[in-house]
Amino acid sequence: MSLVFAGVCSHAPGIVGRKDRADPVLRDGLYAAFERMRLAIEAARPDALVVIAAEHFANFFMNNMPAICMGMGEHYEGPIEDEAWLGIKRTRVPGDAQLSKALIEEVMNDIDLAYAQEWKFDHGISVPLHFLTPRYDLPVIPVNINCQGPPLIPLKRCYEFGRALRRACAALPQRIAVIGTGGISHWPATPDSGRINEAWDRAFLDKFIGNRREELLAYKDEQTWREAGQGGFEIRTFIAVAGAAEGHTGEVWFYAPIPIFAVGCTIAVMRLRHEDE
Amino acid sequence: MSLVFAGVCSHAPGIVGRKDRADPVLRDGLYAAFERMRLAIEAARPDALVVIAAEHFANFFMNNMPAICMGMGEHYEGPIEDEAWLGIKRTRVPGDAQLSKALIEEVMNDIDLAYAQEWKFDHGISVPLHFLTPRYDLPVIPVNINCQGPPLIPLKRCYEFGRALRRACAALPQRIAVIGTGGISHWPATPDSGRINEAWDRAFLDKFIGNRREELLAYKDEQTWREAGQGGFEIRTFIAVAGAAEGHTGEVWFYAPIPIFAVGCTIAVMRLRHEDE
Amino acid sequence: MSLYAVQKLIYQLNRDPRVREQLAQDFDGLLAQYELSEEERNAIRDPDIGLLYVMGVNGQLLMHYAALRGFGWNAYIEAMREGERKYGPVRTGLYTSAGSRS
Amino acid sequence: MSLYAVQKLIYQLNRDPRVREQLAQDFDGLLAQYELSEEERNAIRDPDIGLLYVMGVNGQLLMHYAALRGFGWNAYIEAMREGERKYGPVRTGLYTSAGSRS
Ligand SMILES: [Fe+3]
Ligand SMILES: [Fe+3]
Repeated sequence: MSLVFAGVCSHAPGIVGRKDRADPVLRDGLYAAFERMRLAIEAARPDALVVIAAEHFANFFMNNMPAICMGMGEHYEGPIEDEAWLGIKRTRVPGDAQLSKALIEEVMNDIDLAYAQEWKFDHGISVPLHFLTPRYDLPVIPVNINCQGPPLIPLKRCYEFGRALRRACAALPQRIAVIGTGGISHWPATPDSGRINEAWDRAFLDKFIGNRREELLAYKDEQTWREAGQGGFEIRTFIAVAGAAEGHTGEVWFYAPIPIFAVGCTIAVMRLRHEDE
Repeated sequence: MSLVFAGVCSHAPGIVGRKDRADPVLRDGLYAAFERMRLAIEAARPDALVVIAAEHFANFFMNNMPAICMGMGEHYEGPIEDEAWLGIKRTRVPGDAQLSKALIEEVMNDIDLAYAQEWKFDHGISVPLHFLTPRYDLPVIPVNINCQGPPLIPLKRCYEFGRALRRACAALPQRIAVIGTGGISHWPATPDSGRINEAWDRAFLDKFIGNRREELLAYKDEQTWREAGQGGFEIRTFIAVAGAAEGHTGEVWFYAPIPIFAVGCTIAVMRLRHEDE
Repeated sequence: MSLYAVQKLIYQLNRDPRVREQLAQDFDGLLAQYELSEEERNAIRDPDIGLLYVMGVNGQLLMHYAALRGFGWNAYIEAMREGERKYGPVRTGLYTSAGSRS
Repeated sequence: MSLYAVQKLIYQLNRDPRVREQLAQDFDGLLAQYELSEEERNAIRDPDIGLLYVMGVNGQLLMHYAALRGFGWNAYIEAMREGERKYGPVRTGLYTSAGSRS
């Protein structure tokens, strides 16, 4: 198996951009968890990092909205946001076009991917990379799951995408790390911005680290919208990671609602190397 | 079953644009077959016509290349080509956004569709419509299968798309007609433009009208490229129609190589209403 | 009816400097390129951020347009609240389902 | 290496009148916006349709660029043949597999 790491993390722009306005104890706890994740990825010695994110109209619009798109560029740019506002400098991030192509060809046996030979990262990818590959020295392969413009891909297909990605990794010689970024409950860019449903988040995370497929796929968008906001649609990225880590469980390394970051900040990692089910 | 018609036809720009330069006997035979198809569609009383085409960089490029995309517009425009060159006047074509949305939501249970709320038709759609809905009074729902920029979707997924489309039609009250447009063997826009492999075409059409799934899915792009040109990749649209008509066979209403049209001109229709297998 | 066109214009303003330039130099000419109703055209021109929100414009698009037109974060949030008071609940798009507010 | 950039520029020229205008008014400025090698830049500027074909530019893109630069259909076909004679077989893209010609 050449999938060597699987985890999830938050990507809210406030995490870096508004870091001085957060409770320092919570913030430092989150940052420490990001650092622990960085070291865990490093220890897994990946050749590339697949980032399954949910972007916010950076590259994709309803004139051609892919359910799932994978990057096939030699390099990428980001973040698109104002550098001072996001707290992250714009940079070029290395890709691996050959590896992307090999992954896309494998995954296409089961999942009808769009592909993109260029890609501008927004905070959905740039915030995680800021913590996890701060020197931008690990090739990144971006993936987007449409969580913004309905019709949205059903959750079961997100899980299937994860499984297909795992099979593709197994078929290739490279060592590949994957992270999902997004959610969990939040109401970004709406009058309810800052609201967080901690109970909902903890219940979801419990199902996620237990990798309880049926329970994960039982969520319905209508209910998610009511209880977890439209930002809750981003659970699709977590569910894809659960699919990639099928048969494995994980643990939550950090969870805390941080209102100024407008999301329940999350770091969770699947234990891939120890068959524990 | 609310899929009420399934057929395939050629879409080469020369069919209208260079009509005066073709052998009149062959041309008139082709035109008569298009007219027969138009009447057959009309007799099926569809509420909408789904056109599964393979476009040529009109809307989609490798910056976001969907494997399969379905239109969700209230209307569309086309053709994008020079009106005099193509022999077709630019016009607005009615869509049905609500029906599109319903189809997309159903199909997404199995196929990871991109969707597009606007779409400019090129000859891949405009040439068939010129013959089949000449008054542009039937709502059209365009579908594109990427046959231009590898990695291309595997043939088996095209067949699965057709099956999913059929299931979606069955789940909806509307009566829906579907046509695939493209190929078969041809070498458009290359030094071999005008070449046609009639034996290859006839063998393929035999498998198509027999709806012999295994034989259809056994084609390999590498071999197709050698024997049928890169234009042969457009068999994906025919295979999707075969999937939509699974369990049914059909007949070829017209086939003739017409070199000035640069393709083996084809009209073939599946017999949906008579279970014949 | 033409929420798509409203969002497309805002998306392009967010992503394409050439379209932003056109807004600065020939706003009416820019608006004329999109199939907009009178109400939509006015809401974009004013701008009436609250009305755009009620029309169903996705916040991930709208917040950038609000910033472009000089709305700070708090003013943006307040404009959406004001929009709901003035025009009623969101009409279509992602935010139409009934939801309780904290 | 940057076939993608070559094709992107040609795609945009085919589809976007504003990019065509820039070609007419400031060709070098337009070329500078794309990550092109010297060979690619020259092939586009000349234009060397045969070399663009050998580089792997998809014919569904290239034929429109050839027309834009004044090549009639026969001249376009002949330019591709001449390109193969001068530069050898197509290097990458859709047309690289060995195939017999009629
Ligand atoms: Fe997000
Ligand atoms: Fe074609």
